[in-house]
Amino acid sequence: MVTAMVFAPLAAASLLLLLPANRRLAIRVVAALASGLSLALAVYLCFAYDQRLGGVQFLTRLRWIPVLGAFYLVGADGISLAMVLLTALVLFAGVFASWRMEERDKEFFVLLLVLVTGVFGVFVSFDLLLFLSFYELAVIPMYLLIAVWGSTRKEYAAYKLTLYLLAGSVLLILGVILVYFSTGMLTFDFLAISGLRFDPALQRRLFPFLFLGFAVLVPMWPFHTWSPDGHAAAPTAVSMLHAGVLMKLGAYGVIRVALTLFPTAARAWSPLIAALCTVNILYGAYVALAQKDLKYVIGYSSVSHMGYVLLGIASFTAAGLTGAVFQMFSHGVMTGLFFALVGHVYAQAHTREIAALGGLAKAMPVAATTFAIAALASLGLPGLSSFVAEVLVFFGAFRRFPALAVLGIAAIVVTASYILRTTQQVFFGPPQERYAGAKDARTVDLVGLFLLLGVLVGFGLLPQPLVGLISTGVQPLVTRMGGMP
Amino acid sequence: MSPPLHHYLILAAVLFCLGLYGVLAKRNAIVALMSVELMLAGVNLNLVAFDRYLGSRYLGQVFALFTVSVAAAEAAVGLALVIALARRRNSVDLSEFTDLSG
Amino acid sequence: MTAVFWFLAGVTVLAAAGVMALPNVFHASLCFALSFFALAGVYLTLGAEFLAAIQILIYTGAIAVIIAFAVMLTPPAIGHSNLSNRQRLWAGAVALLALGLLAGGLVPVRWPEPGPLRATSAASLGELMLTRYVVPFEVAGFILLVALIAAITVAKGALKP
Amino acid sequence: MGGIPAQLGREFWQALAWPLGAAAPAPAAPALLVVLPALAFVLAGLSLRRRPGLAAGLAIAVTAWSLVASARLFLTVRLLNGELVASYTWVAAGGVRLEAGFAVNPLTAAMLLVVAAVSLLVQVYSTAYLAGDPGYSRYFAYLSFFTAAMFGLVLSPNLFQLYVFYELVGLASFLLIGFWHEEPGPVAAARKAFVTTRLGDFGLLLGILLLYWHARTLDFTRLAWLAPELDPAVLRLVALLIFAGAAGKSAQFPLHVWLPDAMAGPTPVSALIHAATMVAAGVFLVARAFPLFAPAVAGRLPLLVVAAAGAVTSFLGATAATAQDDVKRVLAYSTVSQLGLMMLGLGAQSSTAAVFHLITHAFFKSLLFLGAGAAIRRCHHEQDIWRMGGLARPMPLTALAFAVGGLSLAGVPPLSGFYSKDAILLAVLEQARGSRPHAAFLTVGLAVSALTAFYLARLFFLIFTGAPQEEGPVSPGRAHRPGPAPREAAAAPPAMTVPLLLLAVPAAVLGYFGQRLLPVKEHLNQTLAGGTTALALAGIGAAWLLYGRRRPARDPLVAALGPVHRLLRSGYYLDDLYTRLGNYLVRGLAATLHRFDRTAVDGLVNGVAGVVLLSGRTLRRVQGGWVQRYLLYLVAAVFLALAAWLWHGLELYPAGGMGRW
Repeated sequence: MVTAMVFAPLAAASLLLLLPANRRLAIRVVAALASGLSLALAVYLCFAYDQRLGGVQFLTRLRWIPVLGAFYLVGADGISLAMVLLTALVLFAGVFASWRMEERDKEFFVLLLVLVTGVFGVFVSFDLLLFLSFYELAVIPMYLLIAVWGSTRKEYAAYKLTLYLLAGSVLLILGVILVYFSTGMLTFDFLAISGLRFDPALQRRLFPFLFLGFAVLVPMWPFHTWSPDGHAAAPTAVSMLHAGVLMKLGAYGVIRVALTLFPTAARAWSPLIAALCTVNILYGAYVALAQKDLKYVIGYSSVSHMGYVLLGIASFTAAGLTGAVFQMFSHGVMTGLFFALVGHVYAQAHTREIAALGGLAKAMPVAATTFAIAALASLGLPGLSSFVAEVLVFFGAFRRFPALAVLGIAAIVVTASYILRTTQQVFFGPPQERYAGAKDARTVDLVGLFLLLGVLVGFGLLPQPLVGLISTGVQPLVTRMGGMP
Repeated sequence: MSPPLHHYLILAAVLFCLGLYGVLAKRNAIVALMSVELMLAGVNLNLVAFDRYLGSRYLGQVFALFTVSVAAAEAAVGLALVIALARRRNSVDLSEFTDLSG
Repeated sequence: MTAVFWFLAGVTVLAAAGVMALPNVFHASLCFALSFFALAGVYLTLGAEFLAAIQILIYTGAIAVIIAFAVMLTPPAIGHSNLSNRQRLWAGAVALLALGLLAGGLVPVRWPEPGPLRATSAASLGELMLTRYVVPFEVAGFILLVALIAAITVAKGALKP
Repeated sequence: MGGIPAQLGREFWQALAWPLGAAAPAPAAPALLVVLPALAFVLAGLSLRRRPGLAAGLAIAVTAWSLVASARLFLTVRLLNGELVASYTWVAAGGVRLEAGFAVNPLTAAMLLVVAAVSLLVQVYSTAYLAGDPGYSRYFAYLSFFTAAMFGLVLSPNLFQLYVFYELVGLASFLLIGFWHEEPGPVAAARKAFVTTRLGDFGLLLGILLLYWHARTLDFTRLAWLAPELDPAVLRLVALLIFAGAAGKSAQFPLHVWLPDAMAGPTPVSALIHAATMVAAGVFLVARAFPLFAPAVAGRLPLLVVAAAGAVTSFLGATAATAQDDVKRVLAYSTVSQLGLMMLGLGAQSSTAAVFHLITHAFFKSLLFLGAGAAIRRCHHEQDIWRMGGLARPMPLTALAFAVGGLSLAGVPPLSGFYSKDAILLAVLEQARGSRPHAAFLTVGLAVSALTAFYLARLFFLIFTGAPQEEGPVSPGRAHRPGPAPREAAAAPPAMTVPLLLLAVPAAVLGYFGQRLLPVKEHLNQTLAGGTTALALAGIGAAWLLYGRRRPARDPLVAALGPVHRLLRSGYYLDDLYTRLGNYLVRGLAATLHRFDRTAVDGLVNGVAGVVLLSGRTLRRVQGGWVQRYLLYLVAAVFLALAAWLWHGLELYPAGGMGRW
């Protein structure tokens, strides 16, 4: 089941390769069907997962490279499922957001689907080598997608992004190899490795490799500058996936690998991590305030919001970790929505300069409303899922690092300031003559938009189903770390 | 009396390194391609030698066969590319192809 | 047996060196064929007759021939001169370093003694390929097909303008 | 099969029918108070965009239902003399359990009633005020949203849910202030309101976190019970933080600057949200969390801070109100001042008096706003009182209602304001025995009484008496707003006058009855009552001398007070101060950090990561595009790494890695 979900996009990608490039509708339908199938399977898995039992379920284990002790070992626990669901949602919405892609659309969809296979794979692999393979599978298409279909300094951004991510991967690969040799079992089977307790001294030496490798992707300050550039340059669907999902790979890796394997070291390092991610939160918010390009605002807001994820992780409390994963989910949905709308605005107004935009609400009321709701989610308004996430993170963080938490929470004021300023400057104010002909979001766009919107509101009003699911994944981790409730 | 295994391995290493030098230092794309084939041959020799000395039930030989077929494919595509380049640029000098300059 | 090996190994290495050193690319391609011919002999000393046969068929037969064709199809000015580029000294240094490392790492190891020399039957190889290794076999076939089509497309596209 | 949905449906209908006479108490009725307006919001916002009449009808019907339900709840609670409470787990993760539910007790039931009543009247009034506006449906959707959020806030059984709805009413306020979103003024004001109140909410959230990890519960009932056992030092901090939240929403100094600007929204909105209900939420919050403020558990400091903030705000607001020319700004500063007075009451340990004043204030202040709105509409959205005048003749009913509201607020007996204001002053007086700060507060309270009467009388005289003013050019930007045709001389339509008259009734008599209905402990103090009445009459008299007897061409106070008048007019220059502070600190810091990010962080990290090669000549050399050079680097790196590996004595072929195949 898990395997089917992971490879549905890849199968669709191969199918697309066989289709002639001028069958444009067929290409889109295949992509939409594949992403729909993945989404349906992801939803099914969330329901089929037995929360009372907990742990990793739906395991499939095949011998992959027996010589190395590497397996094709996939499964899912509460954290994986939340991330898988997020990926499927963003992919589905992303396919619809790129419906009107014109240049080399076939190759675009193929790469998009390959990328998503990698992302799905990372979330469900329980074998370190498989994990790394899927990870690279996700990173490489990103380069092409940005370099070929991007805008504003796309080569620079793609180049920078790939260098940063590969630098991160180098650390990861080194870390994984070191882990491999230090277990004495010569296996990549994560379930087996995570059963071990590593010597604290060893943990302290190995933790930085894995943590930094993933933190670059989160992105943690000061390794964040690739991300706004990447966001800004990428085409709409890629921005959605990039900010919505790819950044989560980092945080997911921190939780899944670094924290699970090296709880003692993580605990020792956590004050530093908490301090850095507080910088993330405040700094991202302040820098967002000074941006002039719409996409950069969202990009830096992501830096800020991902800081909350790390803060929740560093809190080492069940509430904080649950909040962190929930924040990953809701931030993904929210930024997906943002980038879909920014893409729409850019397509209609041909600029993303905030100062040049204004009064678009008259020409595109639906897009404006949706953007406003995403903006409200971004500033953590109750009733939308980000609020639940942030509040849980705050509860967790406040318990362990009250002073840092206060600084982090203070950012909600700055966030409100820049988000509202941006929304108002783009959509409100006097309607401008030159945008009178701009079109509102149409049916095709609405499919993705409303789906994401529904998720945002739905889990905002009734978060417990997802929170419960995530908790089952977080609980064993907290027990293992000897963290606080 | 068969020669010891490391004789074969050193022969393979020599072939590999000669090929490596060619790939790095030759201006003619065709020679560079031949050098790649030499490197592959070195690897192949390793496979066959290990197969014989470690008793791996033909795994090495089968692998070598696959390598040969892939090498053939690579040579075909590589040479086609060389010819295409030669037609377009009227040159097969690798030092002149610097379009990927960053 | 050892003497045979030494002879074949010498021919292989000298011919390979010829590929690097001969000023005329056409001569270099002939050396290339010779080197692979001798290498097929080395395979024989290892009891891999089938592989040796394949080696001769594919390399000295097919690849050497298309290389020769390629040499003739490319511009004569450089096509027939085997020049080295400006980083040849560094390249040589790196290649020597590589050789030193590989050999230095190989020699001290105590390698296992070989068992009795048995000829490989093509039949058993074929059986293996179609049973245990059938998936890689099919994949290799597919790759060959793709490469074939790709080679034709690329070369044909080049001829058009 | 179908058990849960069927039961839900049954409960829904029972609860819906309950206020209309069904005998059995329906447990879900309070929940419907939130759900129904929320549904109305969704429906009116989404599907009724092209049918404005239906949207308004739906909103009004829902609010009418809420009013009946609130009334019935109020009676039930009084009859039971207890509390209806229900609480369910909303989110539980690890050690954090957040609950949602409702609690109906006399305090909350009274608030429900006020919110429902004022909402209903304002909605009816709005049908006329906004007739013809292109955003008509949207307006009613927002109003329904506000009603839902406000009910949720009032019904909250715990501090967390209260925070949730606190933010949501903030959103409603944001949306409605910025309702005319095509004009820059309202948009900026909306943002200012939201960000400023959020500053307070930030404090509230911190208070909640601190309290939760200390007491492990946020439930009001349980907290009241637990409070004496908790650490007083922590509780003091918690109380101060909660007050920060209250100060943001209830426009207390120094966070009050957003309220006068919020008048950029439609006038009925100002009446409902920025005068009657939402701005009182801060007062309600402190009253609800009052056990945490008690001197016995948290020390004297929190209540002293509350009282001081209230007194300062009250004085600032009242003085600033005397110097404004925009009718809505006068009323806004008046609201600031009255909210300060309520806080002063809370600070004087009398939450009853504060809530009493909150309730009466809701009626007469919304009455004043609606009356002002009618006048503004009549003058084609002219808000400058110096360009109005003589409106008593064309709109006598409005003038009458406005006069009742004004007199009530001024504290003239026997109108409502008199009773509630005196209750507060009495509480302060009782505290003042033996406490010097409270003596000062009492003086402030008395001064505010006189000032209030003065500025309200000024307002009334300038708008409703004297000769009608020439119709000047309509202020730019407001030309498109709906209103009567230029030559139309008719009085306000009944949809506007009827709510005015209906509001005038409680504004007049609620004080007298409320004094009996609500558990107001304090009895009238003859001396105090006489004193405040005299002060109020003195204020009115002064205004009559200056503005009523003969209408001056321009404000005599400008010349008389000089720079002091400018100070008052600008609201003590606090706005300018904040704007500059904001520009220098926030924007400046943001810009600096942005540059820092582009140069230092980017550069440093790139450098540290060994990717300095990204730029300049090094880049040219490394990234020459010459593939063989790349390859050379790659191979050299691999073999050098290998050499390093061997150098450290590691085996190239570890025995463990070479298994038998």
